[in-house]
Order: sequence, then C-alpha cells, then structure tokens
Amino acid sequence: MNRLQVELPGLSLKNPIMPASGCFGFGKEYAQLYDLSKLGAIMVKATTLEPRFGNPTPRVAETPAGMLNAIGLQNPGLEKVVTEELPWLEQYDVPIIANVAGSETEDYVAVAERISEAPNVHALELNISCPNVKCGGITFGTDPKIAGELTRAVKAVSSVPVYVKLSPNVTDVTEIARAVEAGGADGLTLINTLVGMRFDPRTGRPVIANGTGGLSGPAVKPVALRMVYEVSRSVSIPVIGMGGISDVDDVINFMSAGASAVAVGTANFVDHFVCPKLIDVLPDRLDELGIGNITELIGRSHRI
Amino acid sequence: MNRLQVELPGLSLKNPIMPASGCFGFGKEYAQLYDLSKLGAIMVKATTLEPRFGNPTPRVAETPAGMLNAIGLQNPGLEKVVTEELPWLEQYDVPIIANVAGSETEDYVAVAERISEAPNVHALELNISCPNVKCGGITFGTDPKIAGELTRAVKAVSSVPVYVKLSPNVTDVTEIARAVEAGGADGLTLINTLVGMRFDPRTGRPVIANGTGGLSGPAVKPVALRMVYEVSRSVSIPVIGMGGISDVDDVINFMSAGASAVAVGTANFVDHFVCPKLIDVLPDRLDELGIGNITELIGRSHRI
Amino acid sequence: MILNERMKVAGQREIARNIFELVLEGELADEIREPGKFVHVRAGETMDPLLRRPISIADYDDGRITLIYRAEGDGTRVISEKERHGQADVLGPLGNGFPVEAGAPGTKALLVGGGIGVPPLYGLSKRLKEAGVEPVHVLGFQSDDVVFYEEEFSRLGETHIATVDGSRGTKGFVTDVMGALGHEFSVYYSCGPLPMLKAVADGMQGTEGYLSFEERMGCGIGACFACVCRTDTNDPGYVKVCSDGPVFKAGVVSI
Amino acid sequence: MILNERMKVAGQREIARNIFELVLEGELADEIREPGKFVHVRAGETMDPLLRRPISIADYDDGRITLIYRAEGDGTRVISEKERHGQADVLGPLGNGFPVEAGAPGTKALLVGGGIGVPPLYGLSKRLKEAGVEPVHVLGFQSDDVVFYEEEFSRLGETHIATVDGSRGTKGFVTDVMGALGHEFSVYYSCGPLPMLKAVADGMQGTEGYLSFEERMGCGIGACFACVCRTDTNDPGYVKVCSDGPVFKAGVVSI
Ligand SMILES: Cc1cc2nc3c(=O)[nH]c(=O)nc-3n(C[C@H](O)[C@H](O)[C@H](O)COP(=O)(O)OP(=O)(O)OC[C@H]3O[C@@H](n4cnc5c(N)ncnc54)[C@H](O)[C@@H]3O)c2cc1C
Ligand SMILES: Cc1cc2nc3c(=O)[nH]c(=O)nc-3n(C[C@H](O)[C@H](O)[C@H](O)COP(=O)(O)OP(=O)(O)OC[C@H]3O[C@@H](n4cnc5c(N)ncnc54)[C@H](O)[C@@H]3O)c2cc1C
Ligand SMILES: Cc1cc2nc3c(=O)[nH]c(=O)nc-3n(C[C@H](O)[C@H](O)[C@H](O)COP(=O)(O)O)c2cc1C
Ligand SMILES: Cc1cc2nc3c(=O)[nH]c(=O)nc-3n(C[C@H](O)[C@H](O)[C@H](O)COP(=O)(O)O)c2cc1C
Ligand code: FES
Ligand code: FES
Repeated sequence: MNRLQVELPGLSLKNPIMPASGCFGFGKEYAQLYDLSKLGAIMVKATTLEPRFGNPTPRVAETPAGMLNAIGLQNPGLEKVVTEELPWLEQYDVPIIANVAGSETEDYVAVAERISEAPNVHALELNISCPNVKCGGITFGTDPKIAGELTRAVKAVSSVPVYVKLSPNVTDVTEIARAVEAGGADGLTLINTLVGMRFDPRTGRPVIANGTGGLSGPAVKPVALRMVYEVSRSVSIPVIGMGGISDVDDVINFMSAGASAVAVGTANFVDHFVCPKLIDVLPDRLDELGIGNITELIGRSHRI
Repeated sequence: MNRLQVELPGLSLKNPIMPASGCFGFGKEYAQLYDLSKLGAIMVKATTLEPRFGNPTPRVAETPAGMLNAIGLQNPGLEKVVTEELPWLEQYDVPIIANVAGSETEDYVAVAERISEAPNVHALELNISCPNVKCGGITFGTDPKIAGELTRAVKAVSSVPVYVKLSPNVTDVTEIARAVEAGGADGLTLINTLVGMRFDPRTGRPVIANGTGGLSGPAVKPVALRMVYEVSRSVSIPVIGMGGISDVDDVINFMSAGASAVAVGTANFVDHFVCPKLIDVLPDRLDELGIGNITELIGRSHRI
Repeated sequence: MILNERMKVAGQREIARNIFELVLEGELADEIREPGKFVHVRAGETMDPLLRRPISIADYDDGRITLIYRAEGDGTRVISEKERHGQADVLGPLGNGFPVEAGAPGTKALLVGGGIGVPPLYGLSKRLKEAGVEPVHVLGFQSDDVVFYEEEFSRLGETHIATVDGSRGTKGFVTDVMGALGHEFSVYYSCGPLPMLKAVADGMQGTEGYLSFEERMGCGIGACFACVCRTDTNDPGYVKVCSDGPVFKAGVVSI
Repeated sequence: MILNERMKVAGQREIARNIFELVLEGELADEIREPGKFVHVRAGETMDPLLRRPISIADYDDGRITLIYRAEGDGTRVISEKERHGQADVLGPLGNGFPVEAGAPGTKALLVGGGIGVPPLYGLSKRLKEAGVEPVHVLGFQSDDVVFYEEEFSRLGETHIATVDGSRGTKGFVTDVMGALGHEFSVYYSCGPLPMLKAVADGMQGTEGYLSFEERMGCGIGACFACVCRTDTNDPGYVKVCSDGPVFKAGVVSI
C-alpha cells in the first residue's frame, strides 16, 4: 500500500504533489533535472486555440516573499500542444492535467474537446481566473453565472473530468465554487494569482509592462489556505490546493485545510527540485505527525 | 514652504506619514519612544460604542513577509476614548483621525457624532472593512449599497470630514469606492487586511483562535498598490494609501499610484521608529528623484 | 528608557541541543533595572521573518546582556546564526520583571522554571542572592540533552532538576520535586509553560508568588492588543503581557 | 548538466564601489563548457528575497567559478554579505554562452562590455587567447569608481576604457572608442545594456557578432516564459534569454 496515494476524479495520484500550471512549461525543462515520473501529476501550461505571444516584458517582478507575473498565456497553441508537447510527455508515467484557456466560450470548448482526447491527459483544468489577459480570463472567474455556464459547456465535450481553477480576486469564492459545482465540475483548483502591482520609484511607472500582474508565492499562502478551507467546506467535489506552497508543512496544512492534493508553482523557481524533495520527505513527516495514510489529513481541520 | 505638506479635507498634514489604525493604540506607547508631534497625523485604534474585549488569543501569527491578526476591535469604548484617550493626545500638535467601528448603522452614527466633536479629531475613518468581527464590519465593506448608505448616515452627523476605509476582500474595489463617494465620503483609506489563515501542522488546526485573521505587512503591498491605483483613478476624492509600507520608496510608490498620503501599520512592530525615520529621509529621497514638492508625486503614474 | 539598538554580538554558543546563549553588548544593558524583563529581537534584515521575537533577559551586567533561547522556528534559527562581531537589532528593555524586594533578606525564595522559562530565573536568582535572599531552584526540562545552566544555578543555591523522561534528575515534573522540598519560602517565582504555572501556583497557594507569562506578540510595547490575558478582576478585565507583564503577581491573570 | 549545489564561498571582495567579486567552489564548475553562461543564485535562506538572481560566470577553472556583480537591490546586497567558508545556493550552469570557435586563430576579436556586462567577457577573453585569437577590449563604465578588472583584461590584450563622465579613459561611450580603433576583427562579442548592444551591432554591421542579453527571469531554465524577446524571424517569433541565450548571434533578437 502506498501511503501517499490519492484517488481523485480521473486522477490516480501516486502522491499528492504536482507542479502548478505555468510554472513548469510542458515539462521539458524540468525533465533535464529529474525524472518526471516521480510526480503525482503535471499541470501543464495554459493552452489556447491559437498560439499566443503573450505580454511585453518585463513580465515578472519580485515582491516581498512573492512575485508578480504577467506572462499573458504565451503558448504554442492547441495544434502544437497536441501534436508535439503532449506526445513528448507520454514517455513519463505521470498523468497530465491540461490547463485550458480562452477568450470566449467557443475557444474553451474547442480546446477542451480536442485536448481531452490526448491519451495522457487525465483531467482538464479550466483556467477561468487568469488576471493577465484582456478579454475572457478573469471575468469568467468572477461571475458565478458565467462560470457555471462555461463549466457546463466544457463538461459537455470533455472526455475527461473537468476541474475549474478559481480566482482569489472575488468577494465570495464559495459562491463561484458552488456555481461551477452546479455546472458539473468534477473538482476545483485554487488559488490562481491575486492581482497586484509594483512601481519603479524613479519613474513612477509600473515595473510590469502590462501594468498589473498576478501575485504568487509564499506571500499569498494565508489567503490561499483560507480559500481552500472555505471552499472545501462548501462543496462536495475535491479541491486541489495551491498558493505559496514551498515546504512539507505547507503540504500538510493545505491538506488539513481541505485540499485532496496540492500544486506547487512559484517555489519551482526558487528550488528547482522542490517537487521531488517534497515527495521524498512526506513519509517521514507523516511519521513524525503520527499520520498513517496521507488521505487522513484531508480536511481534518473541519473535523476538530 | 514645507515641501512635505499635504492638504486634505479636514487635514492639514505637515507630512504625509501617519500610523495606521490598530497598530498604534491611542499613541501612549509610542510616545515613550518619540515625539508624536512629528507625525503627519495619527489614525487611532477603532472605537466602538461599548468597550470590547475582542477575540481569544492567539490573536496574531506570522506569515511570510506578513502577519495575521484577529484582535477583534478590542477597545475601551467611546466614553473612555472621548474622556481619557483623546484628551491625553491633545498635548501633541498632531491631527487625529478617529477610526469608527460598530455592528450596526446606529452604533457607527452614535460613535461618529460624539467622537467627531473632540477638538483634536480632524477626520473620521469609517471602518467598514474589519474582517475580524462577527456582525457588521466586513459586510458593510463588501456591499456597495450598504456602504454608501452607512457613509451617508455618518456624514449627516459628523462635524468633521469622513474617510471610508475599504476592504480588499472584494471583486471590484472601485465599485465600493464609487458608492461611498456617492454617499458623501470626503476621502478613502485603503487597504484594510486580506482575510487569511495559518494552520498548525501538528494539530491541523488554525493557529489564530478566531480561525481566520487579517493579513497585513509587506506581503500585501502589491495588492494594496494595485487597489490604490485603481481606486484613485475612479474617484475624485483623495485616497490615503496603506498596506505593507515600510521604507521610503514604498511611500513614493503609493503616492505615485495615486495616494495623497500614506499610513504605516505592521511596520511599526518591526521598526518601532519607522514613522519618524520615513519623515526624516523623505526630503533626501525627493532630492535624489528630482522632485521638489511631495504633492508632485500624487498619482503621477496616471499621467504617464 | 526603551532603546532600539544595534547591539554587538559578543558571543554565541549552543549550550544544549538547540539551546543557544547569546551575549550582546550595548547601552541597552544599562537601562535594565530588574530581572525578568525581556527584549524584542529582530531576526534578519529582510521582510521574512517579519516580526520581532520576545526573549527574556537571562542576565545583565555592565554593558552586556545574556539571552538564552531555543532555536526552533524561522526567526530563532536566523538569530542562532549570528556570529561574534555581528549585530543584533534589539528593542528593550520591555515589560515589568520580577520584584526582587518581595523576598525578605534571610528568608528562602523558591524559583521554579520550565524549559525556555528557565532563563529569566538566572538573573533573578543572582539579584535575590545579592539582596540576602536564599534562592532554591527547581528546573524542569524534557530530557537530559536540553538541560542547561545546572552548574550556574547550583553556584547560586540549591538546585533540583526534573526531566520528563527521567534522563537527568528526578523523573517527572517540577511539582514532583516541589512536593518533597521541605523548606519554608517567603516568596516564589515561576516562569514556564501555562500548565506548569498553574500547577506551581496551586501547589504554593498561601505563599506570595510571581508568575511570568508568554503570549504571541505584535508590537511588544502595549499598542496592538495582541498579547492580552483575561484577569480575575473586572476592570478592565484584561492585562497585556508585554507592557503590564510579563511578570504578574499570582492570582492576577486567570489561568 | 545543470546542478543545484551549495557551493563553498572561497572568497569575496569589493573590487570597485558596490562591485563584488565572489569566488565559489564546487562540482558545478566542472560542468561549464564555454564562457558566457550564467548561474542562478539564491540570495538568502528565507522567503524574502524570493527569486534567484541571474549572474554571469565571469571566469571558471578547475573546481572554481568567479562571479562579478553589482550589489544594488535586495538580493545582491544579501549575496554580498556572504563570507569565506559560507555557502551559496547556486543553480547552473545555465544558458548558452559565447562561441569561442567563431574567432579564427591568428585573427583579432573585439570584446565590448558595459558596466555589469563586462564580467562574462573576461572568461571569454581568456578562452579566445588560449585558442590563438587576439582579444581587443573596449569596456565602458559610468565613472572611475566603478571600473573593475582593467588590469586583468590588459594582461590578456589591448584594453580601452570609456567612462561616461570621463573620470577614467576616454570620456563617452564604448562606441566613441570603437570608432577610433583601426583594427580588423574577424568577430565581435558584446554584453551590456540594450542601447549599448544596439549601438555596437550597428557599428559592427558586416562583421559576425554575438550579443549577450538581459531580461527579468523567473525560472532561469526556459519553463516560465518570463524572459522572452521578439526575434526578427517569425517562427516561433521569440527566443527565451535564459535557455536559448543569453548569447545570440547578432541579428537574431529584435533590438
Ligand atoms: C515575554 C516572553 C519571554 C520569552 N523568553 C524566552 C526566552 O528567554 N527563551 C526562549 O527560548 N523563548 C522565550 N520566549 C518564547 C519565544 O518568544 C518564542 O520561542 C519565539 O518567539 C519563537 O520564535 P521562532 O522563530 O522560533 O518560531 P516561529 O514559529 O517562527 O514563530 C512564529 C511567530 O510566533 C511567535 N511565537 C512562537 N512561539 C511563541 C511563544 N512560545 N511565545 C511567544 N511567541 C511565540 C513568534 O514570536 C513569531 O511571531 C519568550 C516569550 C515571551 C512572550
Ligand atoms: C543572463 C544574465 C546575466 C547577468 N550577469 C550579471 C553579472 O555578471 N553581474 C551583474 O552584476 N549583474 C548581472 N546580471 C544582472 C543581475 O541579474 C541583476 O543586477 C540582479 O538580478 C539584480 O538583483 P538585485 O537583488 O540587485 O535587485 P532587485 O531590485 O532586488 O531585483 C528584483 C528582481 O528584478 C530582477 N532584476 C533586477 N535587475 C535585473 C537585470 N538587470 N537583469 C535581470 N533581472 C534583474 C532580479 O533578478 C529580481 O528578480 C545578469 C542578468 C542576466 C539576465
Ligand atoms: C509565471 C507564472 C505563470 C503562470 N501561468 C499560469 C497559467 O498559464 N495558467 C494557470 O492556470 N495558472 C498560471 N499561474 C498560476 C499558478 O498556476 C498558481 O495558481 C499560482 O502561481 C499560485 O501558486 P504558487 O504561489 O505556488 O505559485 C502562473 C503562475 C506563475 C508564477
Ligand atoms: C494588529 C492590527 C490591528 C489592526 N486594527 C485595526 C483597527 O482597529 N481598525 C482598522 O481600521 N484597521 C486595523 N488594522 C488594519 C491596519 O490599519 C491596516 O489597514 C493594515 O494593517 C494594512 O497596513 P499594514 O500592512 O501597513 O499593516 C489593524 C492591523 C493590525 C496589524
Ligand atoms: S504585543 Fe502589542 S500589546 Fe502586547
Ligand atoms: S526565466 Fe523562465 S523561461 Fe526564461
């Protein structure tokens, strides 16, 4: 029995650790560093129908214990992802979660339909929460009605379970969560980035060329934990938690808050081996905490 | 001519630096450390109609580059504030901004009416955004209609200008800003804290006895800057900016983003002399940046 | 007066497993008037870790203070890396310490410490001795490897060690030792975890006593209301550990 | 192979105002095959500063690398406090460096550096010299007090300094010096601020050249798309500075 095993819709995870979308490309770069088969799953970079160049640079800026990014969903487009990136990943024994983005419902549907048929794509992650693109993106993620409808439309065409990625930039995240659950979502992933800015004191201008960027990293962890806690208590579909995770106790805490698995984003830039390290130290930490099976952690804060 | 001078409704500030509410009590403790007359103004601790004990402890927890607090508006109540705390502060040449809190409109109105008559209270700060109290507080701050009405009710009784303190825990902060402007607010202050949590990996429980707490400190600065930027572009009343300010470039950046003055909260716990230090170094930094008068900074990012 | 000083690190050494003794030099030392006060130490220079760490003044002397602390979390671990000739950003002295004058010369005083509650009792013991009061020490630890300052305390007076696992001294808690002491005490002083303070206060009912409390802190000077404890009296019904304490007369704080 | 190593600090010194030379020891050094690659350095151990800092490998040798950098912001200032016998968390070697083989033995190569773009040219110059190519250096700085390695470069070949304020060498920019050189070059290499790269490339049109670029980075290995630059060709229309560069043949990146 593998005590790190977690079963989720579409995903049989040998451990609950996966890199978060946008922080791991399509895996090729990190594959130079370690064996990707070690990972519980991989959330690959957002894919849109057409190739996108993204935003002008600078696209990233450091903030206290965090960073801003405004990549702007740069990606090679559906065709290349399906014919080149995903087939390349098939050499690894790891389920892929495809992050789907678009400007309109039709885009999401078209990408979802095709990408969900790739043999190693075991689930979709609907990105309705990217703060860095002009149309679509975040408005889908802040209006419960639109979010629910988009989920329904994508569910209708997807051959694999659909997870919806929630934005933290809302008054009540549980409202959106319930709406996408009602729309048929199989699971939720949260949080995406908080909208933030940094300025250059010399010029008075924003440092990020796009003006605003998405805040990620340890700085946002308290907000992410709170939202995972709130959301997991208000829906009955599983939650994959993320936002600032960088050490093993973060994993424990997100799961205690209600996550069934976790994703690691920004920390991959700080310690490029963070994912395999977390997987290696988890069993020892479970021993220290007197936890037999990792699933015992899930939502334990709700029970006490 | 004092190049740090800023004129705001009710407030003639010899410099734009003031301690933020809740981080400075009613001034007595910091008065042991330096002369309070040095400050541009003081935002004193939230005052409610009746004395409040606040939440159980632990009430604070550290987070990466930030902290959570759930003090729960502990304060000695209107009577004591008006008869003891404020008169004591009269010995200093510094305008006081009284932070007004309550559970219902009537509480806010009662506190506002009486406290605005204190001779050294030059403005009110309506706290419609405290995340740490059960009723009132944050709901006032997340519903534009209620926020606007509360503002109107308080304006009707206040003898001094009314600033409304906005919550960052909303989908669209400009919507609330416009609503309270329409309600007659003379200015805005933002941001209050973001709702967050921290867990104890051993027990799986929240570290803060209250469960959730308000996140403040450098971690939230990018969110605060973004909201100051957005809000100051969408209203025509002045904004006092805060959220993570700890060095002189933070002051420059908040003003560039659109703030007319700034408040310093959490940083007072890290460097107890931060406010007078900022006031001392501001002129040199203005020189380095080639800025004559500090008011030239206000909203300069909007103009480029 | 409360100073914020970049004190000079005169020395730092690990005196038991993860327990460090840090000696700092600076003017702040000369502002200390009684044992049991604390300082608020900034760990690093960046924004993480952010908050200062409250640490008791274990001892103080002309121009020097000694801190003894456990390096456990993010902040204390950074502090433990400070090296001789380096600096430490210290705010203090803060709070109200132990009243040495509560012990009448010629009588015995009982000092009961647990774990990282032991350090401030060292400075207290020295001052009691100087004032002609005979200190008797009961010090509780988890296990042998985290015991510290046994010799230093022994030099000042009778010293009993208790460890939870029995690996040094009496097996059990400080109260197990206290029961068998058979002295008369004019006053007792205690610092340690809350359950210990409660047990000590219960066991010493009838004797004048002073307890030093711990609470999570923000400002450390009384401004933020992070560190309040309820009191048994009603007006205002609470005290702040940082500025009203950390030492309170037994019976003041509800435990 | 890319390693993530806690390298040993063999030495660090300030070689000009706020310019530090840091020598590190470790296995990573033996993975470097060409000059102009860079490493990604973690400043501290806590979460602030968070991101790694990209720094060019100025020189490398058996088991050692030399970094030369300006301590300016939060991260580099922390790095500049590292002391001998301490450690540095380094990821590398990263990216693609300068092709030494582009210079034909017996010919001259022009190396043009500006400010903190100068360091990687040092390792390049050494390798060119070893390969029988004669390096000629034109190095631009703001002012006298931030000039570094003039002697080291002079030992390898003809070296011209330009300072903006004229406090050392020629007053003006590197291009002011370049105009008056009167040599024939088979190849040129350049690293420095974008306007300088543009001016150098313009001035050297017709000669084969290699330019090293800077962009804000996240991952440093090609995964995050932070560091893209547009190219003059259309498929895919961009390059990543971290993994496709930082060195590109002149003409590839749109400037
Ligand atoms: C008045 C007073 C005197 C103290 N004297 C000593 C002493 O002499 N020696 C010693 O080893 N310890 C002492 N402590 C406890 C010491 O403050 C904590 O162990 C320390 O703050 C923990 O910091 P960390 O970086 O190890 O842990 P972290 O887990 O990183 O701390 C996170 C946050 O929680 C706070 N915190 C964690 N544990 C405690 C605690 N037990 N009490 C208060 N705050 C806590 C920290 O200050 C910090 O803000 C004292 C506490 C108080 C209130
Ligand atoms: C491939 C490459 C090689 C480099 N080689 C050198 C070198 O050999 N010597 C040297 O002094 N500098 C070099 N730089 C520039 C160096 O990376 C920055 O000066 C440094 O990151 C600034 O960090 P800070 O802590 O001083 O500033 P901060 O202002 O604290 O930096 C904040 C953030 O912005 C980034 N940043 C700031 N300036 C730059 C910049 N110019 N380029 C890229 N990122 C930046 C930082 O990495 C960090 O993420 C190189 C940059 C690149 C991309
Ligand atoms: C550089 C960068 C690029 C990102 N790109 C995407 C993306 O394409 N799709 C997406 O859903 N989330 C994207 N995210 C958000 C992350 O997946 C994650 O939700 C967020 O960063 C919070 O986690 P962290 O704090 O661990 O980084 C990106 C984040 C970063 C830092
Ligand atoms: C301990 C603490 C207590 C606070 N109490 C109040 C309060 O009583 N009223 C209020 O409006 N804001 C209160 N705040 C919020 C601050 O005034 C400020 O808006 C917020 O902390 C962001 O600024 P900072 O990051 O500089 O701390 C409190 C913040 C802290 C940390
Ligand atoms: S720590 Fe702020 S009041 Fe005690
Ligand atoms: S820094 Fe991430 S792709 Fe270059």
